[in-house]
Formats: sequence, structure tokens, C-alpha cells
Amino acid sequence: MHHSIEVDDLYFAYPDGRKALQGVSLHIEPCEKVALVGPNGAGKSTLILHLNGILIGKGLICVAGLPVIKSNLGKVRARVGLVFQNPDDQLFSPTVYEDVAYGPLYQGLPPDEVQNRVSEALETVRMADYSRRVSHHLSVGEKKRIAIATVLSMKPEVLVLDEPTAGMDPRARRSLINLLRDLPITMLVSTHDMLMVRELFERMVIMDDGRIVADGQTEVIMKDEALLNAHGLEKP
Amino acid sequence: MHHSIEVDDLYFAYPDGRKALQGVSLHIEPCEKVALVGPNGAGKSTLILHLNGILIGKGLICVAGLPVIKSNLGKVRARVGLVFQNPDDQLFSPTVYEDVAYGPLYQGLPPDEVQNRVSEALETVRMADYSRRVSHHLSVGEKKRIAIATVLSMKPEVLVLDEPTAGMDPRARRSLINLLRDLPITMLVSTHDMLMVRELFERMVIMDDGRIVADGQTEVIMKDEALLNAHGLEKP
Amino acid sequence: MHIHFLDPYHHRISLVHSLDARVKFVLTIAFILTTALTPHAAWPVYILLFATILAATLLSELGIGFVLGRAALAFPFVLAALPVIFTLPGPALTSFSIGDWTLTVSQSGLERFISVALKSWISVQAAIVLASSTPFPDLMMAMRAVGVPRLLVAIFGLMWRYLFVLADEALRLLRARAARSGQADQPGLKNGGSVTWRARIAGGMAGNLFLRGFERSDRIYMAMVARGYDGEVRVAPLPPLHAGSWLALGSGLAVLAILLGLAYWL
Amino acid sequence: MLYAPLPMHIPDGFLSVAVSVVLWVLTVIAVAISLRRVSADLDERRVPMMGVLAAAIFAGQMLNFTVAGGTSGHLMGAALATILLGPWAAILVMTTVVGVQALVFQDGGLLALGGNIFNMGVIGVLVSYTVYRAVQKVAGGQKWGLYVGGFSAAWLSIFIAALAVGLQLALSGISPANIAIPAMAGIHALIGVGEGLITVGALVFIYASRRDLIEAGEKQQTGGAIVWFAGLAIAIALAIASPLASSNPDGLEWVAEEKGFLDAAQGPLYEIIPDYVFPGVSNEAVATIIAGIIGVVIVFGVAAGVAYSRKKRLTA
Ligand SMILES: Nc1ncnc2c1ncn2[C@@H]1O[C@H](COP(=O)(O)OP(=O)(O)OP(=O)(O)O)[C@@H](O)[C@H]1O
Ligand SMILES: Nc1ncnc2c1ncn2[C@@H]1O[C@H](COP(=O)(O)OP(=O)(O)OP(=O)(O)O)[C@@H](O)[C@H]1O
Ligand SMILES: [Mg+2]
Ligand SMILES: [Mg+2]
Repeated sequence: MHHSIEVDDLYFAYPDGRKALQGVSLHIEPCEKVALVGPNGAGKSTLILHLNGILIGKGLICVAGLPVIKSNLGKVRARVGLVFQNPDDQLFSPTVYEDVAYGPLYQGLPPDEVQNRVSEALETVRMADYSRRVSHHLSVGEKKRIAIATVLSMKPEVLVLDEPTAGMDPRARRSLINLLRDLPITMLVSTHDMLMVRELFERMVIMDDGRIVADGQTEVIMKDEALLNAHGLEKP
Repeated sequence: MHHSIEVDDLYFAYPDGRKALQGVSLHIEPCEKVALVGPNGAGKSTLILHLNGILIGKGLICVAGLPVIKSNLGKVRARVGLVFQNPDDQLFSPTVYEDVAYGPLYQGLPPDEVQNRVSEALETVRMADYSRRVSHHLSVGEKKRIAIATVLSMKPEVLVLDEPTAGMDPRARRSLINLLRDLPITMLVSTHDMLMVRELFERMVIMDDGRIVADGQTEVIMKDEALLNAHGLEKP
Repeated sequence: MHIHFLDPYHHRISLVHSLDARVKFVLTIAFILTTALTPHAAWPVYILLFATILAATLLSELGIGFVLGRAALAFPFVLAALPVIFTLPGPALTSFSIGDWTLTVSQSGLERFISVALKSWISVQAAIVLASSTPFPDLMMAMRAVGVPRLLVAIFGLMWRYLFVLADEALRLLRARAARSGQADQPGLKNGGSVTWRARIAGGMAGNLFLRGFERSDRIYMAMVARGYDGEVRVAPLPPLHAGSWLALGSGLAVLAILLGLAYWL
Repeated sequence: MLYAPLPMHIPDGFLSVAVSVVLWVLTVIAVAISLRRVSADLDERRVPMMGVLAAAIFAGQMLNFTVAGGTSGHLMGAALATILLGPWAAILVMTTVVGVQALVFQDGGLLALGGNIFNMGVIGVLVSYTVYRAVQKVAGGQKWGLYVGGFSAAWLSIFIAALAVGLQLALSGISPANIAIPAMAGIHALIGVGEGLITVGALVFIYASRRDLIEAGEKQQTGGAIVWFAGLAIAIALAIASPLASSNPDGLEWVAEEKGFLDAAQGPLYEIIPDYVFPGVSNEAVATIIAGIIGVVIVFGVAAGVAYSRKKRLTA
């Protein structure tokens, strides 16, 4: 049961009445990597924000074996690493070190454990010698890696990424794809990058208008041009 | 001579000493559409900012028959429509109408002429019934169209776009590509979207490290994988 | 686009750079306070103060030209002190007249004016050496060490982080406006619109910047919450001061005390 | 520098130590109260919001519009911050803005920072608050109240803060009150118009795009009557004190000297070396020149010593 994502019949409306999720169910096995695609406004980001209880809708969510409810939030957030689209929103500390140490520090870990977590996370994203750097001097690709390190330092059991390749040049994108391929961890990735979906993910899920409209093997779905077009997508 | 872009041996360094352009020459014929590609930091945006004198480097630039020099800036800016990557940076008026009217109003055109210009521009980007809308609430794709309308209302002779499709979903991207195809105007478009390059542009220019390293038929260049890889690009 | 050049920190390998930020911070404030406490027209002490800051500049490897050049930035305000030359009572040095006005330069007035200008100039050099030799995160550590509340330091940190992001946004807004500020070929048109219209456009840009700031802060908040933020600002403990740092602090303060003593009891 | 700050950031050297200390004390009190009130608020979102909006104000000061003849109007932002965030958060935001300007960009002094925060942060915010609330009351929730209130708050916050700067300079004996105050007031009466127009422009934009933010700001206006009166008292006190002071500059000078605001009376130094007449050197001019030479020698001696030891260290 561990390391998995289970969403059952989830509904959510924003305060202004906009129904962003209308009965979403999704099960992801431990260590499976799944792509989440769909047009702008489909509800992908909204769904992702539910996975660690930043938004709380109607329905059942279990992540890494824990139900996502108020009393569990601390634990859930330690187990789910959420990487947002814009690394500038995620790197809010003055230095890279402080940013990567933020999660462990808030978990109350002792200083040398924090130190270890930071080095390890930076090692994993191959940015070990960046820890004293100031975030605003980094390139988009570097920022993205650091953003991933900020959640890896919490040793999450599940990694959720929102549009990781947006705005990257081909080289940075390639190195990110390789990094994601090598991380042995449950992964849900929302994206518009259909080439990456084909390359990296065996399973894909299509959302539109707050609902899941397709869920299956990437190979099969990518061949169904009628389905893709119906939801504003294109075959790569 | 009209409607063309001519850049001869252009050099530019940022105040911090970074040499962003190191001898760029580029000639574009009236009504030609050219793609400008290259890795992050190649100097694409820097080159674009020279075309209407926002940055002024060493070298000769003529746009639509006018040399880009201090005394000409007003006229040059009326002839070159520059659309930046992030439409949020361009929509600084509360409503779509006011934003599209900025250029004509600044030029001091009479009110009914301004009115005509705005309707025409919105018509062209197929957003005619959006004029009273508040820009902030539009989708990315819609904002992008409005951003294009804000320069079309100045009736430019040359259109320059910086990464127009970044962050768009496939549907919005498709409709933008169609719009660009239909505009009968000289066009220089910087982008990382190699699929769009192949689809829309007969000619492409590769920049790297402040220099133009390839300039020719898209068909030919796209086949040269060694060249593309050497400059951090990928065949689509 | 990166507004790197907004960041005043200049990386060098130097004694001043390697000094603990807390020591530098306290010494800079003490230096400026000493300068302020030095009486008007205490020229010998001014010279010693200037020599001290010059020594610090040299030790910082920042370059004298750089520091003096930046120090000139604060000069326009000196205009505010100009009138004292003519209004402070004291022995007259010279007088000249402009039209019907006769202006008399008094000695005490001139002395006070030059004193203010010198003090200001010496103080700003100290501030420049501090800012150019200390990365902002270290300055924040110094702020915490001298007792600035954690919440305020956290706001400072966020502001610093997003200063560059938003300054880039502001720069792009300015560029977008410039790009659309054209001049029609038709002759006889009045370019630029009215002043209030231009002000309103600038206001729209400010509103746009603010609004995006608001929305960004929401996303940052979510990113913070996702990593455990619960409304309380937590920070790692400050590292202890080394013996060498204590020594530097002590000797620096001693030098300043001697200078101040000289100013009063010479 | 990209942004042209208002001529309101007092550098070090211009405020006497006594004036600086008094202003520091006032500032610390105001900031401490604001911190308490904001923490008590329990709205966790406000920490990132204050940080980012402080950055937005700083960056917003880069935005300008041409007035005429090469001059341009800029934003200070105290009124805008007050209207959108309420007085407490606005004080913290302005404190951060002015603090970073001083600490990092030497825009305003460090010892003078207390005064600068007080003028632009505390006075600017409290006056904005009072004016904006008053106009809102009169308007009774109608839309014009937002704009008229915004404009008057912005203009008056600049104007009153400028009066305060003038008064402080006069109290420090740097500039006679009858020149400093009218000069500051005159310049900033104009600058305030720019501030007012930009503030209204920003409010129009935000009102059209996200009315809820303005309404939320409305709810944050929880300063209560005490803050309102504090702002009113400051505005009235400065408005009355300034003309009084500038029509009686000598009176102010008298206050300054009598109360010890003027620094340490012209030093004991001269009593020992009156007019720098060196023993045995009777000609005053020669004495001055000698003094000058000694000074130059000291400075160069120190510089050379440091340079020498540094070189040795580098080559060692
Ligand atoms: N804070 C909010 N308040 C109100 N409505 C919102 C809010 N955030 C999102 N929405 C709306 O909810 C719907 C789903 O938005 P969401 O951001 O989840 O889409 P998405 O699939 O992530 O799209 P994109 O590909 O553009 O990121 C959209 O219609 C959007 O306009
Ligand atoms: N304001 C600036 N100050 C200093 N250096 C800058 C500035 N803007 C850009 N640069 C540098 O100039 C070089 C060219 O940048 P430019 O933005 O033109 O690249 P680009 O090709 O548009 O890249 P991208 O694909 O990321 O948009 C880069 O090395 C960049 O870091
Ligand atoms: Mg999304
Ligand atoms: Mg670019």
C-alpha cells in the first residue's frame, strides 16, 4: 500500500463557484510514473494541490498509505514532494542551501541531519557545489533542479511535478528528463510536453473539464488521434 | 527597401560586461517570415530588443527603411511591433480596449481613428468582442492574442515576437500558429518550439553565444542533426 | 533578463570579505555613529576617520575608485545643507550679491557645511564597503544577531529574493511601454498624450506589478505550506563567533573609541 | 541606478545624533506594535505577501512617467500599501523597503535609517490611513471614495513626510527652518501629485482586475480609532509646527541648542589649537597648509601601510 496515490471520486469548487474537479478517481501503484495531460484549465494543478492537502475537496485521498485529512497534514506533506511549475515561486529563500534545508528544518530535524539531507538532495540533482549560491543568479534549468532538491531533502515517498519542462531550452529539458528517469520513486507529472510523455511515461491520464477522460498505456492513447484532438491535445 | 530588417555587424555588451551580441548580421526581405532559434542565453532576446532601439549597440540597423538611431526612435517604434514573451508584461491597462488603444493614443491620433484601429486589430486576432473585458482574467492564449493586437493597432510594418508559444496548451498554440500564418507582414520570431519552426517558417536562423551560426532553409538545417546538437537544439 | 547589477555584492577574496558579517555590521554602525558624534570642524579626526575607512577599502580589494565613485551617489542631498553657509551667524568671510540679494559667507556656516558633507561622505563609504563585501543572506544573519525580530528578518529575506524577480518584471513593463510609444508618420500629431494619461498608464503598470506580486505570494505560500510551513518563522541557530571575530570586533571598537576620545579630549 | 528615489532619503551626516536617536526610538515602537498586530492576525499568508509586496514597491519605484523637460514622476508606495494591506502590514512593508534601500543601496543612511523609516514608513502610512479612511467614510462605499481617497492619501503622505524631513533637518542644525521646510514642502507638493496619480492608476487597475483585493484591504483597515487619530495628530502637528518653525527659524535654532539637539558644541579641539595655529607658526595661512599636509601624510601613511601589508600577505 505504501508509496501509492489513491484518489476516489474527488469534487472541488473554488470559492468563486468554479467547479474545477468533478469526480476524479485515480490510482497509482508504488514506483509507477504517470503523466497527467489536458488543456489549460482542465484541473490538473487543482488536482495536484489536493495531493498534500493544500486544497481540500469532497472525496477520499490516500497518499503513501495515509488519508489526506486535517489531522494528518504534517505527515502527508513530509511524504509528498510537490514541485510547482515556476521555480521562482518555490525558491523563496535567499540562498540555495536555506531553500533545500527549509523542509527538514520545519520537520524539526537536528542540525547535522538537516545538513546531511541537504547535501544528499543536492547530490541527487547533481548540483552539489551550488549550496552557497543565490537563487536569482541561476538559469531556469538550474532553478528547476534546485526546486526538485527542495522536496527531495524531505525524503518524500511520492513526487508530484507540475509542468516541469515549461520554458526550458532543449538541453535543460533533456537533462531534466534524464534526472526524472533515474529517480526511483512514485511520480505524477502534469505537462503539456507530449514528446516527454511519450519518452518517459508508460501510463498517461488525460483530464478535461475537471474529469479524467482517459487513463491507460501511453502507446495506445497516443495512437488515438480522435481522442487527443477532442481534448485539445496533439500527437507529438 | 520597405518592410525589411537589416542588421549589420552588431555588437552589444550589458553593463555588467557580458557580451551578448558579437557581430550579428541578418537581412530579412519584406514579408518574409523567419524563425530565430538557439539555446538559453544565446542572445535572441537581446537582438530583438535592438530592432526598435530599446537597446542600442554598435553596428548598423535599418528597419522598414529607417536607420535605428536616437533621433528616429519614435518613428521606428511605430513601424516595428515587438511582442514580448510574457503577455502579462504588456497588458498594463485595466481593459483590453485601453491596452490596444495605447499605441494609437500615444501617437496622438484622433479619437475615431483610434477606435477604428482598435476594432481592426482585435478583428485581426479574432477577439473583436473582448474589447470591454478585463485582461487579467483571460487565458494565456487569449492574452497572447491581445498582446499581438496591442502592436497591430499601430499598423506596424514589421512584427517581432519573442517566444510566442511558451507555456501554451496545444489548442492555444495551434490557433496562434494559424494566426501568424495568416498575417501578411514581415516577421521575425524567436522560439524554442522546433515543431512550430518546421511548420511555419521557410527560413530559420540559429544563434549561439551572441553569433549567428546558421542561416538558411529550414528544411535543410533541420536535417543537419550534428549542427543542431552542437547548439543545444533537437530535431523535432 | 536578469538585473544582476542591482546586487551590490562584489565577490573578492579579502580580509574584509572573510570577516564575520555580524562583526562587520556592528563595526559599520559604530563607525557611522562615531562619525556622527564627532563635532563639527574637527578636521584632524575627520582625517583619521577617512584614513580608517580608506584602510578598510584597501583591505576589501574593492578598489578605491569603485567605493569613491559610488559614494558620490549620496552627494545631491548635500544641497540641502547649502543654505547654512549663508545663514549661520559667525565671522564673515566674504560676501557677494545676486541682484538685490547679498549673501554673506560666514566662517562657522562654511565649516558646518563642509563638516556635514565630509561626515556624510565618510559614512556612506563605510556603508558601501559593508554592502559590497557582504552577501545579503549574511547581512540577514547580522540583523538577527543584533536582535531584529525573526518575522521582520523573514520579510527582509523574501523581499530580497523577489526584488530581482519583480525588478525584472518592472523592467519588462517599461520595455513593453517604450516599444509601443511610437510616432506616426502623419505630421502634426501631438505625441505622448496628456500628463495625467501618462501618469495613469504608469499607475496601471504599478497595479499590474502589485497584482502579480499578490498572486505570486499566494503561490509562494502554497510552496511554503507544501514544505511544512505553519505560520511560524523557523530558522537554523546562528553559528558561534570565533575568537578571531571577537578580537576583530574588540579592536575595531577600541580604535573607534580612541578616535572619539581624540575628538573630545585631545 | 535604475530607479530615481525621491529626495527624501536622508543620508548619514545630516541628522544630529540626538534627532536620530529620538526617531529610532519612535520607529522601533511603531514597528514593534505592527509586528505584534500582524502576528496576532493569524493569517499565515501575510508573511510571503508582505515580503513580495515590499519587493513590488521597490520595483514599482522604477516605474516612471515623463512630466516635462526631462523630469519624471515616481511612486513611493506608502499609500498604495496602506490601502491594500492595512496600516500594520504597510508599516512593515515600508520598513523593509526603506531598510533594504539603506542597507544595500546606500539610499539613505544607516544611522539616519530610523528617521527615514519614520518619515516614509510610519508617517507616510499613518497619514495615508487617516486620509483614506476619512474619505471612505464620506463616500460611504461609493467608487469615487477609492480614487479621491487614494489620491489625497498619496499626496498628503508625501507632503507631510516632506515637512517632517524639513523639520528634522532644521532641528539638526543642518538647514535653517525657513529654507528647509518650504523647500521640502514645495518640491514634494509637486512630487505628491505624481504619487497621487500613479496611486490612483494602480487602484483603477486593481479594482478592475481583482476587486476582492481592495475589499480585503478594506477589512484589513483594522487600525481602529487610535491609529486614525495618531495619523491625524501627526498630520496636524506637522502642518502647524512647520509654518511656525519656518517663520521663526531662530526659535527653532534656540530649541535645538537649548535642548542639546545641536551636536556637541563646537569642539574643545579649538580651545587647544585655536584656529589651527600651530605653536611657533604665526601665519594662519601657513598653519592651515601645514595642517593640511599633515592630514594628507596621515592618510597616505595609513593607505601605504595597509597596501604594503596586504601585498606581503598575498605574496607570502
Ligand atoms: N484560485 C482560483 N480561483 C478560482 N478559479 C480558479 C482558481 N485557480 C484555478 N481556477 C480555475 O479552475 C480551473 C482549473 O484550473 P487549473 O489551474 O487546475 O487548470 P490546469 O489544468 O492546471 O491548467 P494549466 O494547464 O493552464 O495549468 C480553471 O478553470 C481555472 O480558471
Ligand atoms: N540585463 C542583463 N544584464 C546582464 N546580462 C544580461 C541581461 N539580460 C541578458 N543578459 C545575458 O545576455 C545573454 C543573452 O541573453 P538573452 O536574453 O538575449 O538570451 P536568449 O537567447 O533570449 O535566451 P532565452 O532563450 O533564455 O530567452 C545571456 O548570457 C544573459 O544572461
Ligand atoms: Mg496548471
Ligand atoms: Mg529570450
